[in-house]
Amino acid sequence: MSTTQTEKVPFTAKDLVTDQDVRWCPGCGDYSILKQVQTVVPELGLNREEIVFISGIGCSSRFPYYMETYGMHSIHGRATAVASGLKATRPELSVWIITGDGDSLSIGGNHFIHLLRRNFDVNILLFNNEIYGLTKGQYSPTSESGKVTKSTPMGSIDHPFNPLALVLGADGTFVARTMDRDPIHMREVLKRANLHKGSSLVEIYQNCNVFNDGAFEVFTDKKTKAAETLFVENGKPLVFGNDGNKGILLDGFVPKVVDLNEHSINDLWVHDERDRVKAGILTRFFDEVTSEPHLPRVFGVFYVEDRFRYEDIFNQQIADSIRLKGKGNLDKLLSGNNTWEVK
Amino acid sequence: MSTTQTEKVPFTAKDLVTDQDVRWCPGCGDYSILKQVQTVVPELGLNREEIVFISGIGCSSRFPYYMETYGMHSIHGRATAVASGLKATRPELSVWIITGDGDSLSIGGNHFIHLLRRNFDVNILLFNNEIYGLTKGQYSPTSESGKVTKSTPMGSIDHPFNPLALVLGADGTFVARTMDRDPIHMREVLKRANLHKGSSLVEIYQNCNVFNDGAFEVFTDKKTKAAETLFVENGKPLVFGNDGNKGILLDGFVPKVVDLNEHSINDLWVHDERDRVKAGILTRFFDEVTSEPHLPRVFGVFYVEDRFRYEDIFNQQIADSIRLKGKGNLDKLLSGNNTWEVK
Amino acid sequence: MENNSVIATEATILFAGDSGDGIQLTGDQFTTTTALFGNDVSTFPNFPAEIRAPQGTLAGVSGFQIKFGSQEIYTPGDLCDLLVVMNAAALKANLNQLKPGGMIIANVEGFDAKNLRLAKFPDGVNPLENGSLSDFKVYTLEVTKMTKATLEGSGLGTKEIDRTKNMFVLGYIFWIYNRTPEHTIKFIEQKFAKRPEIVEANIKTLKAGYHFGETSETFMQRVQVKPATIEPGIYRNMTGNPATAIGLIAASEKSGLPLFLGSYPITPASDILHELSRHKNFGVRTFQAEDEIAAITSAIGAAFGGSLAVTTSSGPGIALKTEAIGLAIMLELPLVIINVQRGGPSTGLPTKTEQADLMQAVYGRNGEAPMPVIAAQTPADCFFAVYEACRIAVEHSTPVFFLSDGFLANGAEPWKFPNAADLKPINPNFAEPLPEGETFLPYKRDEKLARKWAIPGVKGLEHRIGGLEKENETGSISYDPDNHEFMVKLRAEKIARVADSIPLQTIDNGPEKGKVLVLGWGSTYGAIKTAVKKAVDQGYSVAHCHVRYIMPFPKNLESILRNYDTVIVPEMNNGQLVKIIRDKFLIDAKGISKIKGIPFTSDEILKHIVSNF
Amino acid sequence: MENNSVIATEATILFAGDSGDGIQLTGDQFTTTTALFGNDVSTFPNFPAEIRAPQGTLAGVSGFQIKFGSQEIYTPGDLCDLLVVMNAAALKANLNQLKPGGMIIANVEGFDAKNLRLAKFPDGVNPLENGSLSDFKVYTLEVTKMTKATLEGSGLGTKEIDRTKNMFVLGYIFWIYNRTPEHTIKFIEQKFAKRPEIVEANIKTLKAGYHFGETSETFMQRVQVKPATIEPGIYRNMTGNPATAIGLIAASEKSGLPLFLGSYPITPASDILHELSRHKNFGVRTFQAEDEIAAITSAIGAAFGGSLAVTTSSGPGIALKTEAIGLAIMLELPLVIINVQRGGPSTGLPTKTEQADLMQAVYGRNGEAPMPVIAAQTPADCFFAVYEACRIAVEHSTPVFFLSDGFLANGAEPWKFPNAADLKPINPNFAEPLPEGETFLPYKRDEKLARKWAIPGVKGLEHRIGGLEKENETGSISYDPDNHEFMVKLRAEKIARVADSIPLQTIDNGPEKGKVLVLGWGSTYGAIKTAVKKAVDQGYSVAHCHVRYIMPFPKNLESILRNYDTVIVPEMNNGQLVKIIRDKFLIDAKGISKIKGIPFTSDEILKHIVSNF
Ligand SMILES: Cc1ncc(C[n+]2csc(CCOP(=O)(O)OP(=O)(O)O)c2C)c(N)n1
Ligand SMILES: Cc1ncc(C[n+]2csc(CCOP(=O)(O)OP(=O)(O)O)c2C)c(N)n1
Ligand code: SF4
Ligand code: SF4
Ligand SMILES: [Mg+2]
Ligand SMILES: [Mg+2]
Repeated sequence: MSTTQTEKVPFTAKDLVTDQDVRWCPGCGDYSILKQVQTVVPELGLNREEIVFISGIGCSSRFPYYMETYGMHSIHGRATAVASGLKATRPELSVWIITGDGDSLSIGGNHFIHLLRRNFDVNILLFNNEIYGLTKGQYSPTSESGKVTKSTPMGSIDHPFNPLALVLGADGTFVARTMDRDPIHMREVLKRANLHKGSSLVEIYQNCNVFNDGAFEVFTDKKTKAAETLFVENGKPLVFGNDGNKGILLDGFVPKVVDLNEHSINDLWVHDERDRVKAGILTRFFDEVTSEPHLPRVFGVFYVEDRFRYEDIFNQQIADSIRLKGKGNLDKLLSGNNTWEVK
Repeated sequence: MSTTQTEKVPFTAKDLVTDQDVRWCPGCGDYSILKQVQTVVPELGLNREEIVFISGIGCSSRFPYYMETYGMHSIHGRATAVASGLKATRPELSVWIITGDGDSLSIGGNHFIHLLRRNFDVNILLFNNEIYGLTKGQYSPTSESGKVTKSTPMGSIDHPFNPLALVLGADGTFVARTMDRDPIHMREVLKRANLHKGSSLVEIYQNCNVFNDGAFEVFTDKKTKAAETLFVENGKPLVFGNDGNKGILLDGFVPKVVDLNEHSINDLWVHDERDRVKAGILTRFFDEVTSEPHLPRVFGVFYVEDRFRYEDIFNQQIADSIRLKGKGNLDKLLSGNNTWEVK
Repeated sequence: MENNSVIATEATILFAGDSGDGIQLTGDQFTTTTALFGNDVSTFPNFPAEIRAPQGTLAGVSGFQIKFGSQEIYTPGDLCDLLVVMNAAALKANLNQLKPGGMIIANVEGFDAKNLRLAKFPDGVNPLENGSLSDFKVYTLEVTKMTKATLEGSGLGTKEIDRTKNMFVLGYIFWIYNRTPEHTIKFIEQKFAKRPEIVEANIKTLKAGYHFGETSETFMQRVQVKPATIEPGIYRNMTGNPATAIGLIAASEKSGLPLFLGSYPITPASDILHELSRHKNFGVRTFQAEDEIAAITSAIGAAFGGSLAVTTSSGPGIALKTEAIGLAIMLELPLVIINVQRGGPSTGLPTKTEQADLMQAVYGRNGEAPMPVIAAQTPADCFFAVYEACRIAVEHSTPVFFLSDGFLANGAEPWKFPNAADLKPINPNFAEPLPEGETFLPYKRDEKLARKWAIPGVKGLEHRIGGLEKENETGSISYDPDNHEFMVKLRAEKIARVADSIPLQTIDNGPEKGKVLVLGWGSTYGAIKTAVKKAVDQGYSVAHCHVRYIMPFPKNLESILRNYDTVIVPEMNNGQLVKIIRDKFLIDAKGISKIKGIPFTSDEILKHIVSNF
Repeated sequence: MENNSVIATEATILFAGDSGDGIQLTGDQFTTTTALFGNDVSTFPNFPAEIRAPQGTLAGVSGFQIKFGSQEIYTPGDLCDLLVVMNAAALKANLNQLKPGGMIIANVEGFDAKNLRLAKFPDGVNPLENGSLSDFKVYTLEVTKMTKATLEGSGLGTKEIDRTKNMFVLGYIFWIYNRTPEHTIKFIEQKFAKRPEIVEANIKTLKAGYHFGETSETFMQRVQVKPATIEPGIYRNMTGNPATAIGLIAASEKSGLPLFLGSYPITPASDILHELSRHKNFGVRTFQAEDEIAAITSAIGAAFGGSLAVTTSSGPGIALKTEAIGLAIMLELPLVIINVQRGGPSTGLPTKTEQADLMQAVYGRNGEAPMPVIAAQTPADCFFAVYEACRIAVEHSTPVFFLSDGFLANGAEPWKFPNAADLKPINPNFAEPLPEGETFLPYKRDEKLARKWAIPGVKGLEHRIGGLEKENETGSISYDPDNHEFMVKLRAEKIARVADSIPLQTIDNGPEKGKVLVLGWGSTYGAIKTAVKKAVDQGYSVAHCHVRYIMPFPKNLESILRNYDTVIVPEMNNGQLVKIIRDKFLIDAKGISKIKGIPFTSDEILKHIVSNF
């Protein structure tokens, strides 16, 4: 059965809408993500049938049902492993993994880090709402410690993961962060993720307005966004703040917020997507907003690295083996090298 | 049943030997580790009955059978989780986790990173032989890519984990490396690990002389050891090489090997165990020994951080709750707040 | 008042509306009020599967069923007499739960064009108007309008006013069933103590609903259900999941063992974790693990350390624990594994109930890995059943499966709770320090074949355990062929001997010998009990036997089964207990299946009983 | 030569020594030689549990058993006629495998003080000298000394000389059984082609052993086992795990589906991974996953993408796959799950064999989750059985369990391998692109109730699947109660209909009606077959029926069972198939258990048969 389709048939965001009612809570940040993905996907030069969305379990993981492509709503935490098997065997497909902070970092943590080190060419959209949404509000591995939830009436005890630091520690090759409330930025980041030849991890801050409302409000609210967020771009100095009045410079290995009225923009740290050490420092911009002075939260593409993709060598070995040994002959395999005849 | 024992009864390494025959292959690096642990443990000021060794499955995980303490040989990959439950409920015990590179980084990767972020006060000895020993020689998540093993006749495809980088990414609070063939160093590192109040991760390079012989030979062999290894000590400059003729300095964020005949020792990078960024750079000293010039492999304590321990707050909440609400009264719990009488 | 009322021995109401309509609270209030009045009562909520599905949609419908009576009530699960619906979707989703000729009270404002569209009625079709409900008695109310009118000038915003509209309905239903709103008034006063304007508004609306009944000229037939003759005593309302949580705490207190729960959230088991996490002053330690494997293995670690260790989950989560359960069996440590069953297979129907994990509990592990299996039969019985699970785990040094299900977990009933002092003692089997020079034998056994619990910290009992086959008594690793067979049989015999410490099976209802025996387990208890009572009343030779201990069975179960010509086994699965019975006793027991995510009604079972005559 | 020999119809030799002694190679060479000579033969290696336990210890003993005959041989598992031991530990560990009156050939140098101590004989006790072996015929050899003498002046070091000593023994055994060393000489020449001095040394030692027999004045009784009348054809020797691997490749080739294996190493299944990874030129893709869950879920991903997807494991690893198997059942994708069973429970006895995972395969999942279960019965049969598993998975759109065990995995037998062209076709059930405007219904079914396989890349077949309950045909999420029951029964019926595509059950041996039926499954085949043959020869009314298809059973199984007064079911577990039989057919079948990590001998089964008369 041949499934390769070379001719490209354009389609629109509307063609990606399925016949299923979208069943997230009204106001959920997931709606915006769905919208941006449906907007971006038609622009990627793919045919609809070449695209597969694979998710685990969680509110976020309902996503594939709303995309008129191939899709699988698998089991909790395993989307990454399912996608690995699919991408390994069908490298020509465009594979997208949809996962939540619980799905990918709690139960699915192991497959997540293994996928990253193997560098399958997939796009992972990690909907981080810092809560378990579907099970109605327990803390997640990204919830801040001390958080009071259904399962932690006296506050959670867990020190949370820093997801992007973990991704770098697992040798991820594309590391980015965006937010549900900034559609333009999200679309840009999604496009970059898709271009990257390897595992692209996009953490998306997503508001769960029912169980963790406002978790990212300081970053998304117009009133505070400029002062609390830093949007990095490759080759550009780290400038942020109202009217871009602030910047970040490196004092040795320590990032410092400076006032651009007092400091020259030329002294600032210039973002270099290829520098893993500096990307590591950016992932650690996690100050409490209440402390003064404090570092802004970083958005954009932190880090990009070129590394061989698992599926390329996986399939290359097959080709090499056929070249070296000839295409397998079943009768020869059945007989083996040591036979005898009984007459 | 009271189990607290305050009076300390001294014991010796010999008291730690069990009646079980040690069943590793003759020549296996595991023997040296057992020896060093049996040597160090009596020096820690603990009673034997306060000590618990918990392992998963693998050659290395046979370890608890050879320690005359409490112990559990659990299931593959889960020693970290078993230990979490034990330490959470019995914080006064000294809990040691014995695990292999497959046990902790392959099947057990998730519990491993979660234990680290929670920072239970346990000591994890990761016997890294870069192979699956017990199942007779398949590549592991730390095997170099391209490795030919039973399951990878054309070479493995996986890009390996950098275990210590992963540990830092998971917010580990004590990160160290030592080797089977350097007993003195191993004992020092083990003692430091034991002192740390939090999860202490000690990666031990361990030779599997049957399935991966010589994997660490350049680091352990007297002929090459000095030139290929760097033993870091807090506050000391990074010096290594035959007669300490070489050093490492930082050129911006990039480590460089320099000849101390040409450079002053004062220019060298001075090790600071409390600097996570620099510790991160040290974990990335992973050059091929064949490339020239190349960085040496690092041994010693890379990083130490003080952070609250899970079990402390876990048990504090119990105490706080009793203080606030009074010790639970079962009859009150049974009746609840809304009762009625039927006469 | 009662003069206008018909007298009924029981009544069933189903409240249904949007998840935002306050249906659960309405149901709870009616339940407590009628229980305080003296009725026996049984309830079951029906949550929407979606977190918060869009308003007005079928997916967003929330329901609460209550059955109450002047006689004993065993199940909320039958068809209802009165269906109260706040919108069109609620009607559509629940009409099949209404008895023929039953009554519908509908909020007409929930049947406007938008709501009808959301409920997927065809364009222009309004069921309240097109005669499709002619088999039922339909009453309509303009709830929103009347609530607004009631609170005019209260100074509250539209949203806040809207939120009180369930009180109007509740008041009206109180009037119909001759119940006073007093208890609810007290409840409102407590709940909103900090916002007096909200207290006032709610009480006003509640009373308005009640008075609407009195003053309006509806031809509504009021109903009176007299107090039941219930065993005297002090009662509380009890839901299955909290009952399970409290049962665990009670076992912890009575055994003197600190309670440890390792759990990962999953519907419908999460509430046990939530409940237990609120009782830290009992020394309860709850650990929300990274997954189900860590949940159970952390519990195994805690058990090794001397805690009463428990893990809770459902469906897919229980499946993930399979390997570690095997380890616990080999370690012979006490451990309680709680499965609040839901619809399967795979993710299945997470919010629906089912009993399809029995074979998994009994047989679903690699190797010969027997363990006790205990099933609760009513919401409050979760307390006793899980208490027994703990007792067996601790005293017989074994992991124990405790089976509940979604129906028990969320269903509720009045409970004549016990005194702490009256609970069976639980005696941990601790190993004592040995005389100098003696070697500790970790796998030496007592007469129950249980091994001793030697916990770290005790001098002289240092020992190692693990998942490899062990030598008898010493617990050392052994590959000896005869030892393996010996140990497999020993572990099996140990579980078989649990039968010595459990009560003999009794007949719940009906003759000791007869034509038909209805054999049940788990949450079908109420429906079977009701059905068998009816059948016995109608003169059929039928009895009801309900097994709580499934592995091992009570010793006399076989002789009981042999006292009847026919054994039928209703289960909310495709036939599981029936397989075990047939295998064990070679009795031609017949299964009755209902696999719909919803409980049997007693009439369904009654029909099956009767078909055997 | 033959003149001095007794003629035997069969003979069983057990070679045993230290893992470093080259026992496996010795066994392999004897096997091939005697198979080439024309005997039927069956072999089984017995590896030490430890990686490389210290030399000379009991834990380090490695064994290789071979049974060969001039009649058909079905099992290597019986007691042996000749026990060849290289050291004291080998004797101690294997003496219970020797027939009363059997022969022992012992290397005396392996019985020095050190070796005796390592084998844990009491101080001063040497079994060769203390008369404890008086029930057996004991012959001693000084193997090391004679090997050294043979290679004096060869220029080889002591270590290298020592490594050839197994050749001396092999040569001697060839002489005893009247086999020529030719084949082995060729083998040595090939294997060490690059080191002529080693070739020469080995051949010299081999011949020395042979000539030692001829020239020495031992009173050794030589034995001649004549060629068997075997079905004519071309044969090869076949071991279970490679047979499984090759069966999978054959299914891939015949179906046109690329093979994907997701696996995590585990004893005794790893060799299937190893073998498959060597056949990349068949397009075989092997993925060593991070754990068993990733192994099976990656296979599910590959199945979704159109591969013939397989996952292999054992014991604890299979347990971990439980949740994902449920998903595969819900997705209704083809998937083959291979369980090479080992001793349990938990980690159990990793290197020993057992059949104790049958109930788990049939019932061990949450929810109603039926799937086909197929069991291989001999090493070579692994090929056909796994091929069938693939066919059923692909054509019936379902995951399938394939059960092998440690005994089959490592056992070997001559195999008259098939031609590729003669293998049953396997027809994937691909969905074809639809005419413009038609909607694809992913859960629409064919007459087998299989759904179509719509793989990504095909335009117009875009669809979503998942683990939640699905609406019939559309596959959309459905919480509808009636739909759920319908789907549960539909999935069950789909599996039941597999019975339409499998062969009817046959009687392997014995009368079609009679007194006793021995019903077996899996690797007990050879032992039962041998036992029943003997019993029939002795005039007993007994037959042998061996089920390969356990879920569903062949349609005529029940009627076969009813043709006998008694059904006995020997299993290497505590009674599992027997439970299913009793439940399904209400036949009072009796289990016979052996749970020792080692196979039944035919005599053990024969005794049970006879005890029924
Ligand atoms: C094996 C298993 N364990 C637990 C669950 C219950 N469960 C479903 S989703 C979820 C967590 C959801 O959190 P997240 O991944 O952050 O997704 P969100 O709902 O927040 O988008 C849990 C615990 C399950 N479905 N399967
Ligand atoms: C659930 C499960 N899967 C697989 C195995 C088989 N197994 C045992 S140890 C092991 C890997 C051992 O490697 P490592 O952890 O590096 O330990 P080493 O033997 O090298 O010390 C594997 C795959 C098992 N016992 N249990
Ligand atoms: S619970 Fe939270 S994450 Fe889930 S759908 Fe609702 S708002 Fe979104
Ligand atoms: S296989 Fe390797 S790691 Fe295992 S005991 Fe032998 S030498 Fe050590
Ligand atoms: Mg979340
Ligand atoms: Mg290893």
